[in-house]
Amino acid sequence: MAGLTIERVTKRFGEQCAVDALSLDVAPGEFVALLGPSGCGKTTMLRMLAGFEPLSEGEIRLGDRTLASRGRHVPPERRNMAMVFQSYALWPHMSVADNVGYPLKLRRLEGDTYRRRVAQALALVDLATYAERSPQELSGGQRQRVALARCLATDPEVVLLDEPLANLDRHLRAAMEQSFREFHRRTRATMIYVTHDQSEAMSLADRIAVMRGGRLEQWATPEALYRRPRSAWVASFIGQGSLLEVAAGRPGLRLEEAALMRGLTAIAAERTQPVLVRPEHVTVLAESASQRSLRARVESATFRGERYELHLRLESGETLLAYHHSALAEGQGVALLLHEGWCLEPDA
Amino acid sequence: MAGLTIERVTKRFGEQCAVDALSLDVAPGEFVALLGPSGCGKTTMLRMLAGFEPLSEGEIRLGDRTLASRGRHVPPERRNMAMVFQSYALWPHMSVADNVGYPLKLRRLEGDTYRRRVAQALALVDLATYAERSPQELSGGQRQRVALARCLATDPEVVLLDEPLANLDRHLRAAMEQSFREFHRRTRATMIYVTHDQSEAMSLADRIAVMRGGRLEQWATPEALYRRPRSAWVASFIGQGSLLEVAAGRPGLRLEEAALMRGLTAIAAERTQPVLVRPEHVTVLAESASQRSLRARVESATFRGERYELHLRLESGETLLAYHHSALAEGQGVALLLHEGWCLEPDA
Amino acid sequence: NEKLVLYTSQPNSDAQQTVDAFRAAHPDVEVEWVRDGTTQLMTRLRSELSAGVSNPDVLLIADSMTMESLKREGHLQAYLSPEREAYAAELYDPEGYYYGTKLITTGIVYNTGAERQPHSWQELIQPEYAGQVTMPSPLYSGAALIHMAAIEAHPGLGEGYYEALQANRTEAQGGNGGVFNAVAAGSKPYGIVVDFLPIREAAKGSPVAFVFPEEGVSAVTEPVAIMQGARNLEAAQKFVDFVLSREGQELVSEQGYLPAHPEVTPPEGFPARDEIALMPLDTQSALAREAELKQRFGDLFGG
Amino acid sequence: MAPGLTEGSQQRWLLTLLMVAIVALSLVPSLRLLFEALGDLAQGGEAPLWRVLQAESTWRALWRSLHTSGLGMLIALALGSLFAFVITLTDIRGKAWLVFCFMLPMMIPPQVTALSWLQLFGPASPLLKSIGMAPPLGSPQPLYSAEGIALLLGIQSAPLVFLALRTSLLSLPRELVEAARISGARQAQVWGQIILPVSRGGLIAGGAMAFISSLGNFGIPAMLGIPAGYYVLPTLIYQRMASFGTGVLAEMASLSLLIGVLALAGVALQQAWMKRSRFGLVGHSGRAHDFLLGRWRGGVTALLVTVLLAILVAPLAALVVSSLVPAMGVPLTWETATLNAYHEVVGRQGATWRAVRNSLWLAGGAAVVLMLCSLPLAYRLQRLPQRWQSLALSAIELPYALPGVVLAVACILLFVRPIPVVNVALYGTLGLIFVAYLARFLVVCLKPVAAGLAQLDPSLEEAAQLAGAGPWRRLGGIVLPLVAPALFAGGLLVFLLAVNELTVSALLWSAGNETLGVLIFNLDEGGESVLAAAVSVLVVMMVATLMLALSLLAPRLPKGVVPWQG
Ligand SMILES: Nc1ncnc2c1ncn2[C@@H]1O[C@H](COP(=O)(O)OP(=O)(O)OP(=O)(O)O)[C@@H](O)[C@H]1O
Ligand SMILES: Nc1ncnc2c1ncn2[C@@H]1O[C@H](COP(=O)(O)OP(=O)(O)OP(=O)(O)O)[C@@H](O)[C@H]1O
Ligand SMILES: [Mg+2]
Ligand SMILES: [Mg+2]
Repeated sequence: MAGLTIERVTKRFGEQCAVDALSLDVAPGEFVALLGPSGCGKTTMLRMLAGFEPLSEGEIRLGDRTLASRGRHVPPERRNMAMVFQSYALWPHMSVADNVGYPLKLRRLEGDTYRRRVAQALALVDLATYAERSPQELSGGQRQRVALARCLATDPEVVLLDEPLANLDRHLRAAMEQSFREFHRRTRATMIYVTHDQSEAMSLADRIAVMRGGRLEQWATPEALYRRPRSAWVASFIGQGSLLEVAAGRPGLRLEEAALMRGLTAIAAERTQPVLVRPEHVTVLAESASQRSLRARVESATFRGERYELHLRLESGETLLAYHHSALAEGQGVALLLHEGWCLEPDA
Repeated sequence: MAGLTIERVTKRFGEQCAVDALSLDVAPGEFVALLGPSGCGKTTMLRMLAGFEPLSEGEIRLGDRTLASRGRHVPPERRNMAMVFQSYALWPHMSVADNVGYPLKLRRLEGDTYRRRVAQALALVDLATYAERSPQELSGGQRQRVALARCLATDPEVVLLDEPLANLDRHLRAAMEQSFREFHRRTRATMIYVTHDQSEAMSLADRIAVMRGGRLEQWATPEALYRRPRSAWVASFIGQGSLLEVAAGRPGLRLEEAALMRGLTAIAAERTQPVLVRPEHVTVLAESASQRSLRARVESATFRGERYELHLRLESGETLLAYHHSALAEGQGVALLLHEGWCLEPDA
Repeated sequence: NEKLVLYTSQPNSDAQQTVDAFRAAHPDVEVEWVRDGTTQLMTRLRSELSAGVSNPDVLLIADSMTMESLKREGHLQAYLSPEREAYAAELYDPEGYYYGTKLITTGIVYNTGAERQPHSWQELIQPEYAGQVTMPSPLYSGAALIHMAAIEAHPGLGEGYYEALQANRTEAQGGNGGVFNAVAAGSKPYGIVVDFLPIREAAKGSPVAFVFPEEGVSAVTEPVAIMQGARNLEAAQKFVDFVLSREGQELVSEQGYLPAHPEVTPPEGFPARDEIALMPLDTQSALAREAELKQRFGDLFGG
Repeated sequence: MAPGLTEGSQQRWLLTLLMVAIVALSLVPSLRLLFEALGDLAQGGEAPLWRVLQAESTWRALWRSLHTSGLGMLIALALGSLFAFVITLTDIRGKAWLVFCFMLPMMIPPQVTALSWLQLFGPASPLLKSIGMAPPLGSPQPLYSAEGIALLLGIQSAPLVFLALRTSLLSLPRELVEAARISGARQAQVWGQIILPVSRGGLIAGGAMAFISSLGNFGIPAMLGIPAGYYVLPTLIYQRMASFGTGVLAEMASLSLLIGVLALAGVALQQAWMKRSRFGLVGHSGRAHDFLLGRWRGGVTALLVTVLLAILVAPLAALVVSSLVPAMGVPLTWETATLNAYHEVVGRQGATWRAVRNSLWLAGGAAVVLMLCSLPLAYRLQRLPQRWQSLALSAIELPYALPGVVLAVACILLFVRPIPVVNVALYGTLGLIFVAYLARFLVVCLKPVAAGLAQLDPSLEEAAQLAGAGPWRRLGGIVLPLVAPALFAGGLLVFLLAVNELTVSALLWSAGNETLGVLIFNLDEGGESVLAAAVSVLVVMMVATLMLALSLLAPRLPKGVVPWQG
């Protein structure tokens, strides 16, 4: 397997810059997630990797083979990649089985091997009984699974996945995630995975590239991203959390409970360092708690199954997100304990 | 506003029964979510409500107006509904603004009011600057938002939403959820919301219909569904959780910590009552914990951002899901405390 | 090898009969023939000539005006056929470039259901015939052009005749076939048309009758001629002799045309040869006036 | 390195091949004419081109050509889209038969249609006579007018619109319609505001073909225009042909240049329109219809049947009647009815059967060959830069726009000598007609395919590409099945147009190589209209049989390929 090198790749549509001087170095066999808000250029990047869009600038290399650059463009069919399209792109004139088997046929697989591989791939996505249907007779999620099966049936060097699980329920997603992991373990293919679901990205990817408006914001392991986001924007994009201003620490520093609580109670003028506080690091206490605690008022409480999400407003006017096991009334006063916080670069 | 009555509605495609004798009574202005695994018939149900598919059997009424029954079929354009399609269904020959404005034009809105409403709807989905684009020049998430804006621009009696947020990142989702709430508050329209995302369903819906293979599994408020699922299948579908067998309680009963822990340590033959234990009700302790605790071994730990998800195996061989703030090594032994459990009907 | 290439505008079956009869007389000559409407055939010939190829050996087509113009351009070669002695001098070119083979006259046809039975050209411009007459256009049909030239040259009808036709709302069709169809189908009761169509069809039962008007008829002669570059000159001359021979002329009569040979009996439905008055026509001057005639017609009837 | 290069050269090879094909087929005849038209320019003010350009009649004819073709196109659009919409998108009954009957009028020679209408509404009309409404003998005939010409041109080219539009509608994702309906759009609004604009590609393609084919049509304006003194460019050209002078060819060529320019303007306009309607449609509807006609069904059916009565049954009946009488003008009664004409044409020197065989070979061969090259050509064209694409499309459009005779002249000029290098003599063989047909009808086959391709969701092909399918593989495995309805529609149109073709073969045939069109025309011209009618009836019957036989193949062909199969 060879690594992917993306070097200052830029893609312009008219005057709009969909991808802007993006550089990434993906190790061979690495599982990479592209994460970012809607319209930030994830699909465009994927399409350039696949070879469907010419680059405006920059270079893409697979190992030491240049796939695309100013003067060169290896056509998609010679890149040995596989892709799941955001719109599925199932062939309406073929049955489900034929859709899945087409890439195998192209690799000259026939007879029993062919049938076995198709059956395996369909079983993987739990659609074995739908083999003879036509794609028009499937539900949205079933179509997406066919697209997945088609992608996973072969042994490509690079697998590109564009929101492959967006239309699946959580259980199926979990099962599919598992399939991805197994597929990855088996083939050691380099995987580039576009998703808007952070928890998916976190649990699958070796490294995550966070994009914003066509640019790379941060390129790090999931844990680093969660625990040590570079900027306020990344912090607010990844995971839940609140940004507060404290009078302590400096960018890239972790604040422990004591320092944090102290820094928060300082006067407004001194509180200039943005700090990220994750809701799981907030304990909501009864109003009459110890002196050291912060006071806040409940703005709203949203039921999230296992727990309630509380939107709190501090006395300083800042908002804070916290979890609680039971619903609290709107307007109720609470006391808080903040266990830790992460100091950020001020947002550009 | 009028309520929707769905009475023993059945839809067959060939020999397959996509929706099977489904009955629901939706109160006027209620916000209902349809939840269920991929291919369970949610989209089909929605399409029947909209009038795109004739029913095989049963009846649909809006207030006391029969929309569809054996002899009757009110065409979609006379149902005063709005819908977001799973495949967006944007009109490729119209600009984004025209797509959003089309339903308004049909309602004879013109001039300033028209422009204002379109601008509002686009601002709502954060696409104001994209008004003049054509849908082909949008990213997947942007298309979905246009579809949303189109749906929310008018004042329909019933709004049908088919996975309207599937392709959006979490922040946008949260913002959109908020828009839905506001829209709902403003118009008091009856909303039917198909989603595979439980937390979305939970936080938005007044009541949730859980479907499985075309049938209604449970029809209850989010909290009831989470806390008091009817069957093992619903329990496992909604939220995270593990099914254990205990020697205590009976279906529909909540077991407190003491009873639960006692029931779990009984001999295998006596443990016949299935009980649901949510991961948030499991505390993972150091191995050397008190006598009363259960022992287990870590099978895997998955990073989920704020915390780790632990898959544990009990000594009885059963598996249990739990959360923990830090990673534990595979194979490590732990002690557990289970705070509560919910007794289920045995699965059919 | 004895292969003769013939371009002819005779109808299919007539052409076949002519070729068959010729082959019966000269079994050693192979004939390859192309049949088409005069206009098409001439266009084809022009294209071939323009590309520098002269395909046919013999032409059996159209009218003397066409032949005259081909002769002037040097595409024909002279041959003094021994058979010419029997023919009237105005029917062939004195230098032997082309010979008329039959007389296709233009007269009046009427639907037998019509109110009147016209007998003269003059009648057609009377008010009773307003909007009732149809005719072929000289812009399309050679016979119609010659007819126009002949009428214009006729002292009794003269230059004003076509203006009068126009004033009488006479309609122009593309060709003679169209005129005949219109009259036979009854959409126009009267028409100006070549003789053989109505005579032959009337015999089959078509409700039409043909009249040789008092002032006389115009005629085209379907001349035969040998091309300048003919590859098979000997056979070509044999062919010319054959169509001019008595045997050849009998065949013309059998096919339902007025033979050019004065001694061959005309076919049934035709009056005796000497009862038909021909309006005289000077090919040379007609050719000179061609453009002017067409222009006049075009101005009068559109185009 | 190597793979990239191979890929490039393969594509280039494809491109070159196709370009050669286009040039050879389309451009060369047109260029040869241009050469002819400009050849005599040295004569200065007397050069044919100047003469033609200065003549008032030229400009009048040009305007009238535009007028009748434009109007004819509108009528074709109205008729063709009526049928396409109703049959493709609603639950009307008897679709198969409606489509079948709608395709057949293309098979009736336009002259015959014109004549039968003239008879039907003329003084001798058996129909009007029997109800006592027949106009008096010699009363003016309304069909002898620009509108009359346009009407028949429209009827003649309506199937072109129908087929082009139908393929476009077949790929209309149903969600687009549903989204409009749930928004509250009434059926009429859905048609006008969603379906029509989205299927604009097919509509424009069909309209363009209707326009171009009307522009080059000779039979109808000759039949209806000349009596009214109404000349269009093709009739003007024919009139020039009837002159004898040396400049004839140059004048014809000059006039054809004008038609060429008109056609090119049409192409440019069409491209400008198409540019805004080029969107891949995501999703592929496998569904037959979306609209329930409900209580309108009876009315709509009646409307369609009435149209069919006018455009098919009336002329066909007239044709049958005129083939059963002993001579033109004899009223058909039990006593007069006779099958003599059929005996005659069937027994006649084998000419009829020879013509049938020739025409079937020519039409079938042209249809197959054009179908084979249309797909790669359209595919390649779509990927060409816009400017080149327009040029290539224009080149292809020309031979169809030129009047048949003019194209034939160009072919004679080109092929009367053996083709240089290969030393093959095409002149005087069926091969020449075949080549001329290929040039002429390429656009008919290409247009629907190009429209279908433009509508295709590009990701479908991209998915195959990434799976490792090379260009040819994708073309065969993915693109072909998806545009198969368009491709077959094109092939069918070529067949229907070619089997009766007259104006091209009229100049190019030779003994033994006659075509059906020529046979019928010659019979007609020789005054044997009855025989001509009999042959026409036989041809219609034969083609109808062939079309029905195609239905038997339908189950083995991709869905939607045989238009009259649901
Ligand atoms: N046109 C059709 N013909 C045959 N079967 C169909 C058709 N449409 C849907 N089905 C089947 O009906 C079942 C229900 O489909 P539906 O689209 O309602 O599922 P869904 O609940 O919306 O699933 P998803 O979450 O995957 O979108 C599926 O098993 C599907 O395969
Ligand atoms: N063909 C195009 N023409 C013009 N702009 C385009 C085109 N395709 C994409 N864009 C724009 O480029 C930007 C990036 O699009 P892209 O599809 O890569 O986003 P994305 O990250 O995949 O978003 P999503 O999560 O919503 O799918 C968007 O703002 C989009 O509007
Ligand atoms: Mg995307
Ligand atoms: Mg669905």
